[in-house]
Amino acid sequence: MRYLPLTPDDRRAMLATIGAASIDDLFVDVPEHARLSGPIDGLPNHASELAVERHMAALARQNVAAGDVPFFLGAGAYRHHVPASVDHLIQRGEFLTAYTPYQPEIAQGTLQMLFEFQTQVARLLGTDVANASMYDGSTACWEAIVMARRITRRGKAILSSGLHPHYVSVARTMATFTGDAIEATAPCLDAGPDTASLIDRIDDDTSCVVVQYPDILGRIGDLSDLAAACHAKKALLIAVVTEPVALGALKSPGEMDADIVVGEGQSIGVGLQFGGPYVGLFGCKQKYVRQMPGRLCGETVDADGKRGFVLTLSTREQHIRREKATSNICTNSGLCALAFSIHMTLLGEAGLRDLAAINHAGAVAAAERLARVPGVTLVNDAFFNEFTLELSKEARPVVRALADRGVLAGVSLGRLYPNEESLANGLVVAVTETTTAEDVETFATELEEVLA
Amino acid sequence: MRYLPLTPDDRRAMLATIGAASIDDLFVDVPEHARLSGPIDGLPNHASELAVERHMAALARQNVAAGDVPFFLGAGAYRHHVPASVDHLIQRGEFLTAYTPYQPEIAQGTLQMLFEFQTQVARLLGTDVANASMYDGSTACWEAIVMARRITRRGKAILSSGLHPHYVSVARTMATFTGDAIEATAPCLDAGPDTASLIDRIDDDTSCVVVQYPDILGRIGDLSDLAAACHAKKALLIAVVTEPVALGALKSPGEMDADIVVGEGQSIGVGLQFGGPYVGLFGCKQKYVRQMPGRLCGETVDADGKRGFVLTLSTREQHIRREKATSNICTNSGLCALAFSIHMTLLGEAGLRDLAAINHAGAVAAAERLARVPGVTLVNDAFFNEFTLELSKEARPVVRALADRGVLAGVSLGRLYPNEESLANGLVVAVTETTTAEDVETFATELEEVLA
Amino acid sequence: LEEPLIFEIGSTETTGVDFDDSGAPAQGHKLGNLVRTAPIGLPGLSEPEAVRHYTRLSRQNYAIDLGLFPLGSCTMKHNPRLNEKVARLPGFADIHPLAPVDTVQGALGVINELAFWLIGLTGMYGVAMSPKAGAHGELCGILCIKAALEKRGEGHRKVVLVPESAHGTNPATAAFAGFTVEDIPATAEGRVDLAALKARLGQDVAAVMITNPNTCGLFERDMKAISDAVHAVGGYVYCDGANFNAIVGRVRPGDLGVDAMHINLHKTFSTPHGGGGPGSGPVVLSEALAPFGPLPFTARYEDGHIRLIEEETAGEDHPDSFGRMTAFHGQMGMFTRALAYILSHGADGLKQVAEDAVLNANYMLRSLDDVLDAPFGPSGPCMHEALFSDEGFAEGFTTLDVAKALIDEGYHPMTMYFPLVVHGAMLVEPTETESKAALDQFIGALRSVAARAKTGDESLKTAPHFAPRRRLDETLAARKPVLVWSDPALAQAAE
Amino acid sequence: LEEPLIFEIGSTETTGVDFDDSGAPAQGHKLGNLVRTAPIGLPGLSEPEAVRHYTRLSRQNYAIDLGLFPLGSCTMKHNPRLNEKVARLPGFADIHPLAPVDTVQGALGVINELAFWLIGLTGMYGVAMSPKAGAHGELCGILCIKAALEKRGEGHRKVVLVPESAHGTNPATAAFAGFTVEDIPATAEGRVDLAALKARLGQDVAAVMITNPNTCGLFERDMKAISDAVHAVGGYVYCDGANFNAIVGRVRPGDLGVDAMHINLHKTFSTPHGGGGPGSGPVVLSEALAPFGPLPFTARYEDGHIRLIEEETAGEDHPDSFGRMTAFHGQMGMFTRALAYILSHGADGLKQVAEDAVLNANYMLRSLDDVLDAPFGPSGPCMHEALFSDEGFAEGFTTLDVAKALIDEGYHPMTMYFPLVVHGAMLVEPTETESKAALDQFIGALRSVAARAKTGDESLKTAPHFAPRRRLDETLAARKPVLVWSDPALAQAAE
Repeated sequence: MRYLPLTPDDRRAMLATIGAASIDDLFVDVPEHARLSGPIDGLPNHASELAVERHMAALARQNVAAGDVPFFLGAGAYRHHVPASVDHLIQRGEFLTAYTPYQPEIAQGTLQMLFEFQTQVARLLGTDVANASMYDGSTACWEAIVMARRITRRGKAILSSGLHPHYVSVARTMATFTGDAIEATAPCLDAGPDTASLIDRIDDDTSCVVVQYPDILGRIGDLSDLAAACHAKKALLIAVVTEPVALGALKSPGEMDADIVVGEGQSIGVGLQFGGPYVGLFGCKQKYVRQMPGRLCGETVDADGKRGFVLTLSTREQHIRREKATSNICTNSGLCALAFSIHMTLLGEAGLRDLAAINHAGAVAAAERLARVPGVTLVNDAFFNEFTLELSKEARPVVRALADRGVLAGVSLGRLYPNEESLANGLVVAVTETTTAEDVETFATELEEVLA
Repeated sequence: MRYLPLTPDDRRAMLATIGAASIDDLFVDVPEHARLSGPIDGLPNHASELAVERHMAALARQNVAAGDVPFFLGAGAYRHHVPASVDHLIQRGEFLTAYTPYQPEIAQGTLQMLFEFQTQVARLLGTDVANASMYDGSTACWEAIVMARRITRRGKAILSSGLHPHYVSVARTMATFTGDAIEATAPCLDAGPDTASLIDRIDDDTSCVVVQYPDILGRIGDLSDLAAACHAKKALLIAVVTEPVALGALKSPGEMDADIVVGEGQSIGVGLQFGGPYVGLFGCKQKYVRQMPGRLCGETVDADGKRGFVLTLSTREQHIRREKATSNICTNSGLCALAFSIHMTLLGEAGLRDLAAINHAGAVAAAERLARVPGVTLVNDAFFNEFTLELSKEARPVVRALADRGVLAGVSLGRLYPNEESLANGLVVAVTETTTAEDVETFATELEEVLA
Repeated sequence: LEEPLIFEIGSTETTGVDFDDSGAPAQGHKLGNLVRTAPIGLPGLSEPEAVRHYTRLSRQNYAIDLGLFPLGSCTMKHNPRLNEKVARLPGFADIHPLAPVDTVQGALGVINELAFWLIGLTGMYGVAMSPKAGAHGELCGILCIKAALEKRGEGHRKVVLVPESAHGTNPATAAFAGFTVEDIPATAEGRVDLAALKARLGQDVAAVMITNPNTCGLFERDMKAISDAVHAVGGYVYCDGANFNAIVGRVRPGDLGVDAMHINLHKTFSTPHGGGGPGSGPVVLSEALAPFGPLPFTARYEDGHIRLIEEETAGEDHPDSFGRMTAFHGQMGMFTRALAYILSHGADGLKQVAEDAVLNANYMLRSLDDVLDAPFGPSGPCMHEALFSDEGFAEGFTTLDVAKALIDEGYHPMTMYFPLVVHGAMLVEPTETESKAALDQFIGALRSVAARAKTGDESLKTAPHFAPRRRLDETLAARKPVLVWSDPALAQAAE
Repeated sequence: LEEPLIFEIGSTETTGVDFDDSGAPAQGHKLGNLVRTAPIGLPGLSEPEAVRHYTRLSRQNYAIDLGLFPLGSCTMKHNPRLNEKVARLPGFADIHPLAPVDTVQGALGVINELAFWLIGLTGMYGVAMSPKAGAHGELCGILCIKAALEKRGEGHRKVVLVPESAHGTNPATAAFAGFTVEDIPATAEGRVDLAALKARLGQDVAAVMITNPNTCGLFERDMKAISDAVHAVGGYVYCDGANFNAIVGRVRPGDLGVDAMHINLHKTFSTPHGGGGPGSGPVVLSEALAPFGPLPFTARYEDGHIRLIEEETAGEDHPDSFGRMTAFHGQMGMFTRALAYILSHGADGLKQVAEDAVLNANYMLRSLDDVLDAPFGPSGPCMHEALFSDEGFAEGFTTLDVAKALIDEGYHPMTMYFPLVVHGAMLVEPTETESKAALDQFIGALRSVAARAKTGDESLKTAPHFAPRRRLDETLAARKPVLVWSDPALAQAAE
């Protein structure tokens, strides 16, 4: 067995040292009725690397890889080009096969990277501080709501109708059990976000307002007034960014005085991966740092006075606090954070701005082209790299028909909001630097035929 | 430009330090007429990683990857499964981006690996010593002929008709310039190799006999009598192994008293790669070690008495000896040698024997199945994982017809020996652990149709 | 050589990524009045500089690829490279979670096939695949229990019983879900006190959460009796599956009456730790709890086609689901790796995994129990990890000193001060992927350090001496947290 | 920690590779009487052990990924990871050299496209792609010259002129091909002495071999005059292209009258060195020499289809070819990498490559020429490498001492004792992929070591002190070569 180094001779010698007659003797504490004598029935035995690779490759071939077709899906997960060096570096055994850096003397590589990551994230989001990453954007969003409750000691969260419905769903699920009140509605196909309505609804019971930027329909709105309205009622503004590339072109939520900014970092370095693993970004104002969930890496010095890094403020965490912890989380998304950080370092500010500019320009061109297709109306006033089209037909079957024609055309609002008739004709379309002009033209041509 | 760290500011500051007004000042020694002012006409400018990857991937897709079809090509390059860990390890920057280990204090990783490689190769080939690798099997073969000339001070090499025709061609080419005599003929479709004929032809002018084992038609013959006959005339026996996996099942040439054994190591760890880079194996008897070409790694001690490794006997090499060097070679195939060594370490003796047994069993089964196709005759008496079929039709168009049907059916002798009418119907078929029973059945079925 | 921070070597004008000029036509924007004007402060490096920076950083880490990593309860085993390779196939790595279901049948096939194995290996009824990590899986299991209780109209059950040796996540999870946590005491030999448990059971108990094998490295002999007793009073049994690797292929938790158990794919099925995640924590469920599992959910229909159950179809196929725990399908990238690992081993190989893990741990226990106190050693064999205490160390010498001294011997330390039930606990888990030679070398090192702790060798107190850093001041870090870099020049100017 | 040899830790019974049982039916063999019976002696390791062994070994190497690698004439530049990725696409990595030509059009396309660039960048007429490395390429070029001479009936020309500063491969190659090698002297400023060369030219001269830029890091100003003079007497000009990276995109050797030049793809086009190969040495040829280039040869036909010229078609399309130099098409894996590198840079980027390489070298030269003797410094700017000598070191202190002391400063040493024309030569080539900050740090280190060499700091003589090994005894290794491992137990028993 290629992963098991012990030889039969080793096993015999070790049993002798232990003083056991057989392996079974070591499982003596397992009650008779629960012991299985042979391998479990119905499950196959071991296989060669060649056979496993063949099997997995056959499964992989049953999927349509985004790179093989014109591809326009977004809605919370974006296809970007990740430099080859990112994947090379994260596969170095010293990163890939290291544990959580609980022994900082021999984990400075991971720790320094996390410190750099935290700084990059805080600067990108416009917050004072950031943590060492969360599972993904949706769980980060929920943790932010819980954090707002801890800070404000209030139990009602108002969620923008532009917040990703899966994020809303996660919040609802969790709130069912914790007893929080979650106010959320489905969006309307308006040209702009629901800022005014949110401002109207903030009251003295409100712990936080959660707003996505750009929102699920790709719309973008100024958060400054909303922040002021929240603060007037002593509620927090939580901003959610599902496309961090947007912040290369747009003002950051932190600049507009959001208290907590969370995000899905998948766009930078991580890739699509059918939804995971991704990397949750989490930043907030300095004054709330001790209420943050998740791991934090901090700077310190060693016994010789040299700069070094450690995990810190772990008294918030479950392995110390047990039932009094700020969260039950005990992993971050370390390797994805590394991928994010390397990609961001390769981009740098200049590269991120260029990347954002190319995404936006491509989206503008695509929106204009698609809006010329008969039966298609562009919903958005403003957008970054994603926009919503209203079609003359229900969008779900259109998406399926286009998939049959080899175009992955976007995300239908019918899939995201199955019970909202008014959204059934909506289609969310994302355009990135990986989208070519030919892709857009193919999409437009095929769409015209399908809508005809 | 992503690979160039200097910024415009850096360049200005550095020119100032140098005392030059512009970059052009540094190219002052280039005569005016040879200076190009702008980028070269007709050549495109730089491209993004995304664009380059797309372009290369489009080219790659124009090729039929062996793994995607039933595949039976061999004739000097074999498709084997290489464990994923091999490719992972050779990509570690410390191996991939290191130079030739001329500074042994900071190159022990490469040097110890080469020492291990040499030992593995010597044991596999059955020789006393081995070098740190050559370009490939064909150049190793030629270097062995030159080495035999140096040792015997004779100028005639007798090449078996079973030696790979490309190896013969390389030897002929080089001999044209060096003045050696090369005796070589094309093979006949006999059941066994040409040992007896070779023995007859050895004379007092013969520097060496070169014999391939198994030979180009997959035939295998005992080398002991041939070695004795060579030694009786004070000539050397050079054995060539193009499929090292065979030595997991077959006696080694060294055991049968060959003086020099060379080989193509591509089967172990390296992969097909359209013919290169590959890795030449080169072993010989201890008494000829100082006449060996190529790099050698040797054991020694450091100033503290610790075991260490260095490149040694470099007084044979061109950078010291200039025109008196044993060869003009100044690279080995280091990274391929590493891949070979890692794969061989993963196999170990037990794994290599199993691998050889599986290859052989698969080939036996395939030969029996294919020989049942009407119009097909098996040429070989004995073989390892490769055998020759005589078809009822010319093989080249058959191979093309089968390729059109999605079967890469083997190497036609007509391609290897375009001028030998008698071989035109010959087809060399290789079977490895990557060949499935379904592949063989598909091949047989399609072959039957094409021959009908 | 010290490696500077990217903020100290990079510049906001430098980039390691090029774009094609054609990509950015100079036309009007659609960003409204939100165009970013202020600088962001993100330094860039060219590719050569970046590769060097991260390569150098990596070399300051210890890792499984460098040596034995005896962290008890963390299960640092070899990460096969095949798994990394298959996870990167474009058909897995480059597909969107919201792609039309017909275009991702292979991905759903992976989820389904892994689910088949997890159910088969645990003898359970169903599995929730989407939890993002072990702790998230615990939450999933507890939420299933809560949903089941509410469906039964027994939402009043508010107590979750947790053994004192449990992972800290167990009480944290229960508390997060609104339960009251009560401890269950342990017996002298390190197991749950069945009598005490039974005495506490009643109509207010929602569940017990038990780790089996437990955090002392022992199998809970009375597991079935515990389950029966809990079920008898209407409660559910949550099993923390962190240590499933010790029994995989040999014991099915379903046979012991477990209702829910999360499986850390990295521990039992070898997905890489990655310096702290990403994890993946699927939760196997009993027939009683399966209907409440979260969305999305996959099921194979009779025609072999795999269908994804999301909100729109849940009402029909999965009406009692408690809802979504995360945005998408879970850790797909970990599923492909875990499946490749499982297929590589098969049922026979996984059984061997458990056996070798237990054999290695017992070998460690018996090779060291003459120099280190093994509090539960007399109780019999351990499972996959060996527990020692600081009993017998010289005055003032601690488990921490032993741990830091091991660094100087070239090893990552074992888990320290956990479980809490043992003073100065040292929990050593070699895993099945260590050779006997590697174990012997580690045993030699630990014996030598233990001897120094017993004789009071002062040099232990200042270890490590040969690591990239000496002992780090964690108090300073926590007292005045510096979590982001700020330019010292700017900071100085501001003063 | 010392890493043992695989022979010391592996066993012939252990394997890190599994096979499927179905693969090996127990039937009769067809191996005649040649079944291997004797043991081979190949140790195996499980995958975890193997990964650890090679990972640990790798960490004893210095590499470009770890720091500046200032080896003059070796051109250690950054190796982009994109190139590694594309070379591994199955469409390139998993195709057979003898596959039907219609099934490998993309591979032939790569060869053709790279050939197009090499011809365009050098201003030459044709290119032989198959040479396996630079030295093999030299041989190819010289064989073309020999073939051309023989075709002209001038096989009597037996002299090849080589400057004394040439790479050792140049005379070795010429000698191997049966020529007599004669030195050409250098001028005081480090270039070929044109007058002396002209004086030696005659009807016996087959060719001159010149490295340009030369091994002193200087451009041969008189290159065109040399070519004209050689051509005037009926000889050919071979240019060693090892240093083409200094002028790529700015100067075309074809414009200077060169007839043949090999290009080390790893030096100019960044394919990885890999600890000593594989290399790749395509040879660009003038119109006069192209007809003699080796097989296989590729050509694009007017319909865009690329055809491979092998033995069977050479008579028609390439009748004067001197034949095959290697079994297959050359280093395809290096072609894909080099092409990706070339396309990434483009004509503008490659020009920048040359400029930055030259700028970095001159910056190095002028930042160090106050502490190190730069024999040709006064002649003007250098090209891509800066040459220093040991002039001014304290009595008994050598270039070797400086080199070994640089190891303790965290650097790989520069090239030592080459070129031979300068006493105690130190040839420093930073390449274009180093940042100014990296150069400044290295300059600081070298300044400090140079100062110690001048003052005679004895600690230099025993450097390195902080490397994995101290100075190694090379004499011992050569006197009694131990090239393979033998079991000390067996060796002792045999005595």
